[in-house]
Amino acid sequence: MSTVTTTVALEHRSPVRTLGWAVPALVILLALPFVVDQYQTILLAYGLVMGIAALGFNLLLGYTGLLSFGHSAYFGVGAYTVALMVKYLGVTSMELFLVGAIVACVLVTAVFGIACVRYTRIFFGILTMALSQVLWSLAFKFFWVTGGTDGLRVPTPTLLGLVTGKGDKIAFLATAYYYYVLGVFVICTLVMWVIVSSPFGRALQAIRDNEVRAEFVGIQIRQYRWVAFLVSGVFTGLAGALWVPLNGLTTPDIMHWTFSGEIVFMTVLGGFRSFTGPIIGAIVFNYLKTYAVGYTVYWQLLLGVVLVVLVLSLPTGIVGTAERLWARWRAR
Amino acid sequence: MSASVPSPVLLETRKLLKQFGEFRAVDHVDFRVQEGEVLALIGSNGAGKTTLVNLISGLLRADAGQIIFRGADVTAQTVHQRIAAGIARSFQLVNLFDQLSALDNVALAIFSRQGKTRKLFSLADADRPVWDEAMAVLHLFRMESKARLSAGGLAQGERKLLDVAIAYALKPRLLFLDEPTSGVSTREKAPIMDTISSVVRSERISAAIIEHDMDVVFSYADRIVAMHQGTILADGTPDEIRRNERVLTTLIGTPETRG
Amino acid sequence: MDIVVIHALNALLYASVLFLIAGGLSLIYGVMRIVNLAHGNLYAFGAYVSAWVVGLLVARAPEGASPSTVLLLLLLPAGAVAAAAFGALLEPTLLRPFYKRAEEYQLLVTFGLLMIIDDVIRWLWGPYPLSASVLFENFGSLGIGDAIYPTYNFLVIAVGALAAVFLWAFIYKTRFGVVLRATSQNMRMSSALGVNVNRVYVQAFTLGCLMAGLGGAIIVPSQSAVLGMGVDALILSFIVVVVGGLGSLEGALLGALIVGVVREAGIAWFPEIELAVLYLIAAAVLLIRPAGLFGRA
Amino acid sequence: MVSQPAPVLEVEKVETYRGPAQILRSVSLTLGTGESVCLVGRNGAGKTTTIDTIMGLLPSRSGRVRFKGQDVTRLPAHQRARLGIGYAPEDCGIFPDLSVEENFQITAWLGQAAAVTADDQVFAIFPEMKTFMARRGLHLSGGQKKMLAITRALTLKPSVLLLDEPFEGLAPVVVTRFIEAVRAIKALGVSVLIAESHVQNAGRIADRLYAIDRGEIIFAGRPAELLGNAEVMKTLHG
Amino acid sequence: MAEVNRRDFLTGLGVSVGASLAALPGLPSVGVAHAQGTPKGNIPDHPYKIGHMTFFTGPAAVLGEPMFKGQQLAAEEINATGGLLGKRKIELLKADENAGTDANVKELRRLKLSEKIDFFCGITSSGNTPALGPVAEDLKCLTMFVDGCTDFLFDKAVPNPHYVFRTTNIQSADGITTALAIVQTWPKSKRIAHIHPDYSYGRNAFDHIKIVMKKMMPQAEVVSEGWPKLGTTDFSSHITKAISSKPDLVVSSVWGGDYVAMYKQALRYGMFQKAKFATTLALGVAPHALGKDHPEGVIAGVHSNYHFTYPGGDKWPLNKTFVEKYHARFNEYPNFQAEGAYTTTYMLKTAIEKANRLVGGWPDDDAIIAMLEGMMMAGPAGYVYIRPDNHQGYKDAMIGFSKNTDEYPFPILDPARIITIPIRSITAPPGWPKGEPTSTFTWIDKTWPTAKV
Repeated sequence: MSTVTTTVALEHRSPVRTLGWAVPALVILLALPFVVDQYQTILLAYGLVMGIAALGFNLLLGYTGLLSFGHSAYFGVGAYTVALMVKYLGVTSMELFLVGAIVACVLVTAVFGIACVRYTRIFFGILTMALSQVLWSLAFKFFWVTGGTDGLRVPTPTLLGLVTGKGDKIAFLATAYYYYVLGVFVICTLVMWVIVSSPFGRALQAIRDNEVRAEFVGIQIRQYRWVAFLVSGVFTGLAGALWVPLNGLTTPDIMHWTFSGEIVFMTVLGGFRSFTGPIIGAIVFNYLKTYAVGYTVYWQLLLGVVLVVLVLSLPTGIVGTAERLWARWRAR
Repeated sequence: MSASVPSPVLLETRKLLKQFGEFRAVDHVDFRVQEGEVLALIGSNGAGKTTLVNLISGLLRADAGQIIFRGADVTAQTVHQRIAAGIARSFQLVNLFDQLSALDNVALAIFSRQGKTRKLFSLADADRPVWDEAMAVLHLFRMESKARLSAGGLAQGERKLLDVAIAYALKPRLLFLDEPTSGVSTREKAPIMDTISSVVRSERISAAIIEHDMDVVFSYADRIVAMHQGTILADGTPDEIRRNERVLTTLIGTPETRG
Repeated sequence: MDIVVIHALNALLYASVLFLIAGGLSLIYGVMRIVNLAHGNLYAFGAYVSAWVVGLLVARAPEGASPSTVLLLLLLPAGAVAAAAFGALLEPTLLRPFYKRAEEYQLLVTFGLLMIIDDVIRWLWGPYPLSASVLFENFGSLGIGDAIYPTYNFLVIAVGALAAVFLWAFIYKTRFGVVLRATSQNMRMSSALGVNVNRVYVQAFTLGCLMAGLGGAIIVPSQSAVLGMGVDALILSFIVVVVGGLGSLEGALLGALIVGVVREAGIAWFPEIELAVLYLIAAAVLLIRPAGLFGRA
Repeated sequence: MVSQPAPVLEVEKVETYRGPAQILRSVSLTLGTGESVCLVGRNGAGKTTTIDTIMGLLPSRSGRVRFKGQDVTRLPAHQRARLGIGYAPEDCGIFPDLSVEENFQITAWLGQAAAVTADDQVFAIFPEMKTFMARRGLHLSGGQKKMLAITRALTLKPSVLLLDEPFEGLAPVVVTRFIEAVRAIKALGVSVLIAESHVQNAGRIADRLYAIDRGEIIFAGRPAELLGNAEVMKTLHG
Repeated sequence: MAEVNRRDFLTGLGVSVGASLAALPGLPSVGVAHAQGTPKGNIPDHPYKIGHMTFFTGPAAVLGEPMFKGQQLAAEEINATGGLLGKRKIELLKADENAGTDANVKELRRLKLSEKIDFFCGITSSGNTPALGPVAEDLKCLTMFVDGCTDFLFDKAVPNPHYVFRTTNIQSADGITTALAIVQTWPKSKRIAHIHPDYSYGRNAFDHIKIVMKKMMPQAEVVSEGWPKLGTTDFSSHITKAISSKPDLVVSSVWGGDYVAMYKQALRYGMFQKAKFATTLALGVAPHALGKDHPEGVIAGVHSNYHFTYPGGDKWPLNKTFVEKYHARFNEYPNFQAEGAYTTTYMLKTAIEKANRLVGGWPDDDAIIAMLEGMMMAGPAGYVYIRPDNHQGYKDAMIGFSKNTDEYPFPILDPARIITIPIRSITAPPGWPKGEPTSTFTWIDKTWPTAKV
């Protein structure tokens, strides 16, 4: 007798059911600044920003099956675009920042993408890493443009041409900017959800599962990978642009490959086999790292142990594990 | 039988050549498929059957010769273009999207056929006609009960059928099936072939089946092409092939050796 | 002219150490197809252990007297041995469960290891740099024309060259080398011929770590062991193996020489883009020959 | 049934999967001491999977494999090799960067066999091998690879030799040469299990035959019996 | 610009060799010996929380650890007498600066908003103060940076500080002091090779050395530049490059573990035989880290701030007792960071006491800030003055020459040849317009005369 386990594919969820958890989640996110203190709100804003980055990253890892070890580059391109727009153009409008970051990321990812999508697996990872290190070293060395290791400062931007952060910056970050980030986050999540749920998204998953077969249902693999690379980079770049005002400045640290490692870390922490995994992972990782740094000088050790234990025992990440437990609980 | 009335030629190869080093896997082969026929490609291991299909479907590039499909030279075309022209195939070792559901596997082919996989901003799930069609395809292949299961978890026979269903969903004019029953148990063999055969015949799709199993070959094919060492050894109806001495000696074994 | 010689020697010095690190990385990849992101930290570990052992001996020495150079030299490889032992412990416990899993998990687990080892080193030896400079000092300098050059650096270059020769002989001329190459070329067939693949993996990994540790041990007298040296070394050895070809020892040697020369030239003549040039070389090689100059795709 | 010598290898109701797909369905077979047995079947029937399962390269989900009475079902491949199961795969498994000599010596250097010398009896099987000892595995022709694979497996001094498609891709004249070689190996006292897709070839060398199709053994008996069995022959068609 | 005689100009600046401090009467000074009167009003007794962020890990921990220890020593002393205003014990919260600038920003926010610290202190990297200064202002967090001395902080990042102060000398003073010492010692040098770490500190030192050279040694030219990355331990290439340019003088601002590796390699490459050598920070970081093989007689900078042997104990007891206490507590000699953090803590204490005397009760931050602005205080290193306009601490810059003595197992500054420069002579005065790369740079460029060759 066949002992093959038949598993139900998890890809289809009716929009209604998705809304079933998305709406309460959004309500909580909207209400939170009224409940928790400013610091927690700002921290959550960081988490949401990284959520966007991880969401973009996961379009490649989770949906296209490409492990990039160079996404710090696109995060950095977004962040530095904003900083350079401030430095050279005197722009303060957040919307212009976002547009600028998107344009810059499209240009960079389009070029990098042409090179990278020719490869898969480890070579893809190394190539993305090498290219990101090129950008890192430029940011590091061309200090008269980029400020070198000091980085570039970015003042509080003007949101929607209305709200400025003059005066109490903390209050600005914890309210107006938080909601702005939340707004962009919701839009990004929706857009990404549409993309992965689109026929294009399905095509990416097909490429991930079986490159040859995908070609034989008429999908031009490299072109699709390139588009995915572009979208992925732009999302991460957008996150970089949102992150700069929150942080106040950008330094080459965010271009370094170890930051790419953190993006991979958070995505796997949440679970790269599900749509929400990277978001959850980014938020949790943000808390994890912040509190680890705050409470012990051995924060790297702590994070490393978490990562190794995670990969050893919970390869499906937080969301995957939760889903499994939930399914088991329901089955009883 | 359709053999009496010559149908128009759908696909033709002219002096098609593929070499691997010194070895000529396909050696100047002239091969034809006519509209609406079900054809079987037979031959021993290494005879060049799969290589021929790989050349026509675009997985491999020909070293010389031409491939003419519906009057157009497709020799230099990409896989994508050939599929658009109407050439589809399945694989001997099943090739599925294991993490997607059976329904998704088929729907993907439909989306691709309709050019919708280029759309980033539309919900695949909301496209009812595609899902209805995908369900209909699964129904044709008697797999609608498996629609929601992930392809990776299906039984071997079901995977074989799904592989063909994906190719079928591309609405090809010409369908290559590379050993559709290999790897499945004897019991499942006939139902699978019945299903496939009824689908292609009812849709009047030309099909070329690579097959080892003589039962399958003789009961389902209109015409049989036998290959040997990269060339075509014989071409004819099942009855002709059954009586062909060369085929018998090289492929099935002569009465002498049986003794 | 003398200066050109010195520059060339500097490039060789750098290449020697890089070859030791990258050669180990490449060897490990070649045999078990794992890219070990923690490899640089094993180099750092070797450096720390050697510096620590030398430091202990110097501290124990009677007032005013310095322990003999020979004794110190004999102790120096302690770092290599320690790194090898560490590797022998790591492979079966943490890496073996991942051979059959997707590459992303392998990379992540070694990335986690990278973070862990970094902090373990700090926990063991504190934040201050550790030095074994007494050896470097004892060797003095040699005159080359008008210039002088640290004698100890010749030793480093010699060790690098010897390691290359030894490794070549080991891989191509010994029984174990044949078994190792066989396993890396066809793991299944090797096991069907009686090769205990698990054991070969431990041995290869240990050897790779030994090389990294030796790199650290040999360099620590002339430089010092500092926190963060592992990550820097890793990224440079990445460039080396990418240029030379992942999994190829000849490639690691050539790659190390290229990186050594380019870095030296970069510092001397185009300091602005010295770093970027190295990464650009790696990216360019990947674009033209994804498997590297010596690699097989 | 024919009388059989004492079995050196017994495969009992083995079920093996590759990924999610079941390949072997309750396969049982035996190999007697000094016997040559062929496993015939077409491509994808399960021959290679059977050989791999016996060698320990693929785990079976159920059933057992016994070698000289010892249950080896859970032993890893290298231990089975050391116990005396030799193996030459279909693709020959030649180490491309190793010289022919090194390809040989690997077993000796693992301490399972004495170093192979030129006058060793394993060379008597394919004396022509001496002419290309220094060549790298990469540069061998198909036939040379086959010779090397078989001779290399013999350096283990195995009691059982597993040959997967040893005649594949060989010219008919060479096939005859190889069939003689297998007879010579048998004469050394080695039991041989051969996976073969051509019934004619199998008939020329097998003491007994198993026919496999779709992962099931559909026939067991003498070559003559198989050739007379139209039903099975039709399934095998070659 | 008018040409002047080099020697006259140096004298005019107040550059002096071997001078020592004299105590000014009536100024507050560090140490518990200066007992305050009974505090006025009601003083709460919950701890006063100080967040101390510095490098506990990474190569810069050689600077960071002593900084924390300096504050720890002061806090222990103050707590032993009951705490601030006799009531509030100081509680120190450690934070690692090495987590990266971005994590530091987050951490400062956490400390203030979540841990509710009263006071933020520390910071070593000049890359971090411009990042954290504005954040501290945003958070309305009373902050005294010990180091992170970049001019950029108060030139640009926080041009109008309210909550943020800094106590050790401004970065430009480092390069200028070293350059003036060179002018004083080797005025005829022509070919100058530079080796600086590739980040803002190194570039700042390079800029200011160059501008002083341009004015005082116009014959000098830069013949080689080396920019090793921070954390580099292999200087072979940079040393070779410097030597190959055949310099009279090599100038470097490489520091810490990097410097130890560099000088040891430079010894073996014979760099010190071929050229004179001047550094900005050689003896400042960890005095005990250098060996007696360190060349003698080179210009050895101490970040223009402090070396534990100066001012000498016979002339300046404050330093003597500080060094003794520090050594007794930590079994090492203090560096300028330790002294800086120690003095900073006492400045805070003094400001709190003065504010208490004025307003009674526990003073709010604004009252403390008012007391800090313009404060002049005697510390182990001499007098420190907080300029009210830019909240920057100023003390007379110092530098010297390395010398081996029998007293210590490592080189110290030659006590007979300490060079001191009044700080007001080498910084842009209040009201000087902000300039590029620093205000002091443009001030020198525009106002200093050029020396006659």
